[in-house]
Amino acid sequence: MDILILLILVPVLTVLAISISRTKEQIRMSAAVGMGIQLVQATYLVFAYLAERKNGNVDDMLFVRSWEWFKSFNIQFSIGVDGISVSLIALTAIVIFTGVLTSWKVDNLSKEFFISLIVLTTGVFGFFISLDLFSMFLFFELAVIPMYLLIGIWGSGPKEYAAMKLTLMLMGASAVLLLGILGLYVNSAAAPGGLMTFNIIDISRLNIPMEVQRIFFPLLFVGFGVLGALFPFHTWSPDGHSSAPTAVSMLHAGVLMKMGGYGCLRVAMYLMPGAANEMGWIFIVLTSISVVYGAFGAIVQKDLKYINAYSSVSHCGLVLFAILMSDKISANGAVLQMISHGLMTALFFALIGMIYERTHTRDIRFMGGLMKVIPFLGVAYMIAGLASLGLPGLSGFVAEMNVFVGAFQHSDTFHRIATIVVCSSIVITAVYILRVVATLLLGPIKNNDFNLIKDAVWFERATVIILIFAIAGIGMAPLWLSDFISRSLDPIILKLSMIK
Amino acid sequence: MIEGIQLEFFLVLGTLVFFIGIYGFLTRKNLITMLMSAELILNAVNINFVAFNKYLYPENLEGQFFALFIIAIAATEVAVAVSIIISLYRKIKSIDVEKVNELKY
Amino acid sequence: MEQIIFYILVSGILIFSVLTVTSRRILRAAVFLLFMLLCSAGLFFMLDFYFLAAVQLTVYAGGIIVLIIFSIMLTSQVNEKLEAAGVKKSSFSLIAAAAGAVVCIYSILNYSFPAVSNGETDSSMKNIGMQLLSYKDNGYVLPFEVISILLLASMVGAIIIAKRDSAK
Amino acid sequence: MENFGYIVIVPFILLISFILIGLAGGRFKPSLSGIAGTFSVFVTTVISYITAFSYFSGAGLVNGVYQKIIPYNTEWLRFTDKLVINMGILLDPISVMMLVVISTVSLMVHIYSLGYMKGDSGYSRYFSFLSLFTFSMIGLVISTNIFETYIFWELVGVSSYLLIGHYYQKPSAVAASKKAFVVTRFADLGFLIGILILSNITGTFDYSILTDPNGPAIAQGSTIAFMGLSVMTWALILVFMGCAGKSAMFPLHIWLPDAMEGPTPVSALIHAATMVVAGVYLVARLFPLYALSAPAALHFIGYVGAFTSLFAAIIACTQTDIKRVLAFSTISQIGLMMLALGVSDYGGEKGLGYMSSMFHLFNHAMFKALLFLCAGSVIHAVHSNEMNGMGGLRKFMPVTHITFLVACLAIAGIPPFSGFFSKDEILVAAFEKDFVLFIVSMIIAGLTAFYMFRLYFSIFWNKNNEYKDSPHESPSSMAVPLMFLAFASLITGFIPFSKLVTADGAGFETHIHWGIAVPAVVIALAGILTAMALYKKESGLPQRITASLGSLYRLIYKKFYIDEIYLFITKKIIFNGISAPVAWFDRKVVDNTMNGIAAVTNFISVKIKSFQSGQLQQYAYVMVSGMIIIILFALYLWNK
Amino acid sequence: MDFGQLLYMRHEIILSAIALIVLILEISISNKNIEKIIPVLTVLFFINTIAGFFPVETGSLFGGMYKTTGITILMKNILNIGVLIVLIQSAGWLKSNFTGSSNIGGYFFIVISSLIGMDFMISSGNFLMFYIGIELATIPLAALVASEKLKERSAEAGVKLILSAALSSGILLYGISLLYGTNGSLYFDNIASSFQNNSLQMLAFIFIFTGIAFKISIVPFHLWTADVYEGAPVNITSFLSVISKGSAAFILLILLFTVFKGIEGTWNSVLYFVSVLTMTIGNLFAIRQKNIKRFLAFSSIAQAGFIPLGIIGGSAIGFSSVVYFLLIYLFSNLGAFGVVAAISNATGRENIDEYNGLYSTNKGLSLVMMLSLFSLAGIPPVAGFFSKFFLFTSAAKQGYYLLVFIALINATISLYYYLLVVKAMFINKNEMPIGPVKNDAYTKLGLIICAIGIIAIGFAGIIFDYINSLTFGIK
Repeated sequence: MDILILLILVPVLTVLAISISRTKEQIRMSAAVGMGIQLVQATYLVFAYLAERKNGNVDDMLFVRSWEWFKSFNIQFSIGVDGISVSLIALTAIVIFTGVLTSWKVDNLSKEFFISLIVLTTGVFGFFISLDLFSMFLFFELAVIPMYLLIGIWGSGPKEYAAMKLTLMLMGASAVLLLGILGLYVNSAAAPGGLMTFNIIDISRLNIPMEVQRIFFPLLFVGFGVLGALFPFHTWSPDGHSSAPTAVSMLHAGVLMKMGGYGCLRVAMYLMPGAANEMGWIFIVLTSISVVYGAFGAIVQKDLKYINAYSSVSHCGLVLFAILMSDKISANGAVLQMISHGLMTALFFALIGMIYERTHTRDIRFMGGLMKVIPFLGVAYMIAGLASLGLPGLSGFVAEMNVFVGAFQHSDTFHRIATIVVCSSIVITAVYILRVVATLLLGPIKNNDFNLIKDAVWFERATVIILIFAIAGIGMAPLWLSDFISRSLDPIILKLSMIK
Repeated sequence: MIEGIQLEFFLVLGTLVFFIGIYGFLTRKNLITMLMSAELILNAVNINFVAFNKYLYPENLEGQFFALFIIAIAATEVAVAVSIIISLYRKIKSIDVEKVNELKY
Repeated sequence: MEQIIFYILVSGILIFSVLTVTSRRILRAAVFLLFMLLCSAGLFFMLDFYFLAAVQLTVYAGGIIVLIIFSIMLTSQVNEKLEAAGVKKSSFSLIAAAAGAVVCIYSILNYSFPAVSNGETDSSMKNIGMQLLSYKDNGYVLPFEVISILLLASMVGAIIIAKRDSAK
Repeated sequence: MENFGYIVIVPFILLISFILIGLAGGRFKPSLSGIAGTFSVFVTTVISYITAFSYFSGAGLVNGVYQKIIPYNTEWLRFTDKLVINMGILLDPISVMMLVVISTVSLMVHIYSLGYMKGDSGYSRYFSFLSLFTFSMIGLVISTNIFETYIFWELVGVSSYLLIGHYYQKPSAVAASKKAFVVTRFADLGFLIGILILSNITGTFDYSILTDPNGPAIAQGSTIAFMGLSVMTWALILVFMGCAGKSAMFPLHIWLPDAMEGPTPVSALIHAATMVVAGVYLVARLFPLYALSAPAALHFIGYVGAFTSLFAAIIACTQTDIKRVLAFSTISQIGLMMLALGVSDYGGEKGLGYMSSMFHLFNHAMFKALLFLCAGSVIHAVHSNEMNGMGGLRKFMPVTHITFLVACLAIAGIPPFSGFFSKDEILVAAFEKDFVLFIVSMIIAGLTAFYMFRLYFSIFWNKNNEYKDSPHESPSSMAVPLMFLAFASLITGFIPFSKLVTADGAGFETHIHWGIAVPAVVIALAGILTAMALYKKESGLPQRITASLGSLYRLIYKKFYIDEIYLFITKKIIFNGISAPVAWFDRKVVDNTMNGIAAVTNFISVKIKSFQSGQLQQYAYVMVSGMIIIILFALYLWNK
Repeated sequence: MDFGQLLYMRHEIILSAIALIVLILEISISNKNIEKIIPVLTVLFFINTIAGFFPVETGSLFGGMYKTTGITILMKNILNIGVLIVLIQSAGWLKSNFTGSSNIGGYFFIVISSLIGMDFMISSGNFLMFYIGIELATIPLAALVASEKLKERSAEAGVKLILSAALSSGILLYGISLLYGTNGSLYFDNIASSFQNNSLQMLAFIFIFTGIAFKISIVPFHLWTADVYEGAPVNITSFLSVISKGSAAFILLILLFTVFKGIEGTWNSVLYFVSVLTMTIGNLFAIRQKNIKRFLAFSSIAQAGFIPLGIIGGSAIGFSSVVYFLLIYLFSNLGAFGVVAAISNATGRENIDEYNGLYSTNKGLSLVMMLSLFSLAGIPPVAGFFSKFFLFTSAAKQGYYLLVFIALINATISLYYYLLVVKAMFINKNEMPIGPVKNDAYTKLGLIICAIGIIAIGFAGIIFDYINSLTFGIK
């Protein structure tokens, strides 16, 4: 059976398995096994992809399959992957697997929790393998909506407000997005009166008229951009992340926000290169603001999750920024940043969740000196922080450098200034990361109750180790991943550069 | 056909009666008088149908038949409406339309 | 002569219509409605639609008005004076109705109807009967049948509502 | 030419040592970690010495010019075909020299730490981070391209951060580590942008292309201009910004004094001998580029160095914390090295400044490490950093006393100690190039001698303090490194540096310029004598002098309030001026806009509820008038 | 006349037969045993539903008074399915709570005859048939609406329905009379061929449109909806909201695409106008509803606002999209009303607040409710997503991007209030949640059918393609 289909099928089967499970143990195990299989599959996919490339397959997309779905609208269910999607699929598999591990102790309605979580994942996997805008959009929304329940039921703090806000903003974005997709569809007939199509590959062969692009490019970019926390549509992120349960924050910041970046690259930029070149500057300004603004916003936050949420705004802003540079190096950097940020932020949220379970607060003002009592988590938090501020040897550095070097390939003043502004975020990032690390982990222990807390248990350790392993792996030997991705960027960059 | 009377005359008559009926429907405070206004409206339509039939399309009797069926249906409508109004009256002891406002907003 | 009768009927229709919707005494309103229906029946007579006029007299005047008067008897005192509608309500309604009438009449008068046909109308009872039971073009057997279902269903409906009280 | 491939062992053994100690550290006996770390550095040292010996003894020499040898180079990350980050090893005179410096000092510090850190709860962690630092520092100096340098530059920064924050439960240590990291990070931003510009105009990261005097990079350099200076100049100034951060040049020096919160051996290793000279090293590494295509930048460096040096020397005279005195002394000496680079030219004898800078770097590493280790020894003994709490220690700690004196003499430039030789070359170079800088360096020489001996006399002479538990000499594991380094300070001056380490690789002859050396020594002696007069015996004189200086003294003592200015910028401007408003703006404006949309919808929803009044006639009215409106609307459209 | 041709109208004939059987059973069975007719009639109706799907030729009868095409048969089948579900869902209510068990037969008779009216309406070839059909579909229903025992709200709802309906049918008739005057015939075919572009015909169209829009509850003709829905018994409400509305939408489609094709420009702009109004007003009112039935009423108004998206521009694929939308709307809304009915009939609670914590006691009901609401909101993977998507696509294909955008905004707003109900059921805590509701087999069956429909119809691309094959050439 087709590997890509299995990627969707396995989560669905997992959901079924969970729904017929009776005990908590069975539920957890089904989820873990299902997502474990998913991880294995993702790994297999990476190697299958490499093998296929090695055999000299130079198609843009591999493992392409297509089924007739709604013939009247010429909608097919088309799937296929390239280096970008494969790497993001691998990321998703890692994050969801660790997410399930982190959720080991979810007791309240655990069946529903895992079902929602895995439905969400199905959406993400489906999104990344879709080659058809219709199914892509379907999976996009499928990934967003379980979030409502996940935050609303299992969240903390003002969870209902946050859940509603997040859902509405993202669904509002998807409304804008849908309009963009429809605009593409309507203008996708190869010849006047010909069949319209949702197929990305088919559309990419066309030259959509500029006046059409001018209308729909911003729609598509904003539509996806909201999920990528584009300023000023990012406010769902702090509230949503801070209220969400751990695994959901991990998935959401780790994977869902990447869908925004992926969509911007694969749909907005790829299919509408003309407008991307012409109107890119608006979004470059916005994303530059995102990057710096998010970082500044993070400095004064007091809640660990808020800090991380703002940090995500900043980092995901960098992804969009890099994509807008329409340069191969920075696009490569964008994808690397997606993966890097995905892993890192998943690690962050996992750790925050674990710390929260122990201290019952996320307010850094009440914490301090935790390194002494929970050295494992402390060190892991520090590593995550260092990855976040772009320490060489960890994944963040590789991504950021690609972005900066790529962005600097533009020799005009506007791009340069934007790049320098964005670069400056590395300092601000250092400030807030060190601030958190210092207040949270270092210094004297502020609360005597903290002396009693215990360090990580096995599933927590497993989560942390898997993620750190991935982060360090990418950071130490980035070349293979970078090569893995960069070949797939060629068609996109080619299309963008032809316009210039 | 009546000598010297033009079609438009009938139509204006029909329209006037129609809107008088509507005016009544909008202003009468009693449910039954509202129903009577509705009958006015139907009758206005009948006048229209008959006039058209007679003046323009006398070959067929479409207008006349339509009017016939309208009368029949008006009867059923009144029957059902009256029964409902009476049952309402038994509950709230009033048929003032302004008091029929339990359901709102 | 015809014209004079016609004008009398027309003014009867209009006057009684207005009285129907303005009379403060509900029973009088019903009677005015009856007169209005009679006038329009007269109109139908003048246009040679005898059958229709007859039906108008029997069903409307005979059936519906009686029904209405009964229900009036059941629900209110005969001498009870109705409250007049509020000024605001009636003036707004008047504006709406007048605006509608103006628009419609304007459109009607601006429309050039096809030349008046001199074809003969065969509105004899026989013809009406034939058409009512015909299933060909301009045959009305199907509506005739369907309306029977409607009558039946309305009856059942009315019974359901009425029956409830007996169940109580 | 010899194949130096075996050097690959060096970074690997250090990295492995870091990871092993780091992961397994908690599980074994702490001393095992120390021994493992020391062993790996010992291996490093041995290999470094072998390398240095074989390199300078001819393996690196072709036609009288020391070559750049790249024994190992592998692709790590590829941007484009040309812009590639390689991980590799570059051997040339300065990197080999640095190998020796780093491994020597590191080994000494390791040995010293075995004793100094005994009983510390973070013993393994400490050695693990030391390995990490040594790994990064060695990686930094043997980088083959500027991006590799940048990578290790960051790693060095982070290991410094970790080590400064070793006593992480002490808030001041945490704050100091944070400060060090952020300040250098800020400087690195300049470095990074510099790299970006540099790579953009030259199309490469590779040192062998960048610094090839006849290569394309230098030729292209000065073509495009921006705000009066060539882009290359801007790029190099930005790169220097990074150097200034690491090497604590004014105004980015503020982190270094605070960094003394770390364990003293760490200060010796990182904040005296190795990391802080990375800036000097990087300028030297890019020297052909500076000298040939952006002399303006080089000038700038010279003046920054001179100013910093003077500035720090003045402050050093007033500080009372012995480690802070040493820290400012370090800043001052590094400024001197920068000055030397700034007055240098490329090629042959004109490269005297370059050579003297490297020479001084080398010597300074030895005697400054020695000073710090001695200070550590003293602090170990009296459990205080404050000068006031010391005095008369010469009787209790003879070894420390003697070695400290050697180091002081070396730094003061008294022959035949090593400092004399390198400082003399610097003065000569400055004299030949720029008289102002020469005068400044003379003043610095005097001040240096003064504050060092102020320190010396305050610690070992002066009053005889009553100590609670009488101070005693440090254990041998601490004493041995002191003696070794003292020995080094004695002899390294005689190394014929001009033959070995020069800007273009070709050696030249130098000899002592007595015309400059004599006045310099006299000035130094004057400084020493002043210090002796003031501080040898306990007297009220220093207080009286400081009192008479009044606010000027306070100004200097408070380090010219630079810290306060920074604090103002960070606390008031960044935190309260930018971040807090941003956070406020985000919550109140952006977020409320989004919430406002929802609120408006709700508001309308409440407002229009009266439409659904429950009144049947109103419904009918809406229906009829709605219909009429639609009719009018359609008529309007139809008429159009 | 070939009596074989009567098969064209097999839907109506079978239904009439069933209606007759109802009457006979009603008379012949004693009051005690009257409940037993429920399964019999349900099975009969099920057979009718199946029979509707057998392919039979299409054509016209009675001199054009009656005509069927593939698409009208499909519409009738859709209505059949809907009524079948309504009947199944109402079984429990009939047994327990109706105006006395003796009215079970009356209930069946009225529902079925109302359906007959709709079928005739959809199949009409003449405005007379259309008018009779629409009245047959409305008047008896008013009686059912008013039939709730001891509830004055029920009678009030009945009064509001019948009087508004009287007004609207008056308006409709006036329009028909004008159309007769200007086009000289009442047969659809003749009218369609004799359109000129003049204001009186346009006027006639708007009058007729008003009459139909009233039934679909399009703003500004919607105000009766909420009151009637709230006041009526739940099962009748679901019939009104789905079957009545659906049938009216079907006939609107047919009229616009056949009779009024000649004045497409006019109805495009009118539809644009009312579509925006309907979606927006419906949503704004729905946001702050407390009663679940009233809430669903406004939601169904907002849903009706989406219908014009497919009609506008007059494309065949838009036609298919509307039919598809209504099919899915049928399942979704019946699912939602089914749950409301189950709870209301068992506990009498109808406030959204009282649904707090429902999931903790009634998992199945909450899940079906959630599915239905998500389907109404257009959330994948349930069917509502597909139908909305296709409506939007059809409108976008005609170039109505702004309309699509407004519709999308409204869809987002609608998501908000649907989520409020989901929130009540799943998230809100409640000390005293509605206790576990014991559902009989009928209710369960009804809900399961809806759930399956909601989940499956969307993915089955073949259904849409089938509809589209029927509408092919409608333009």
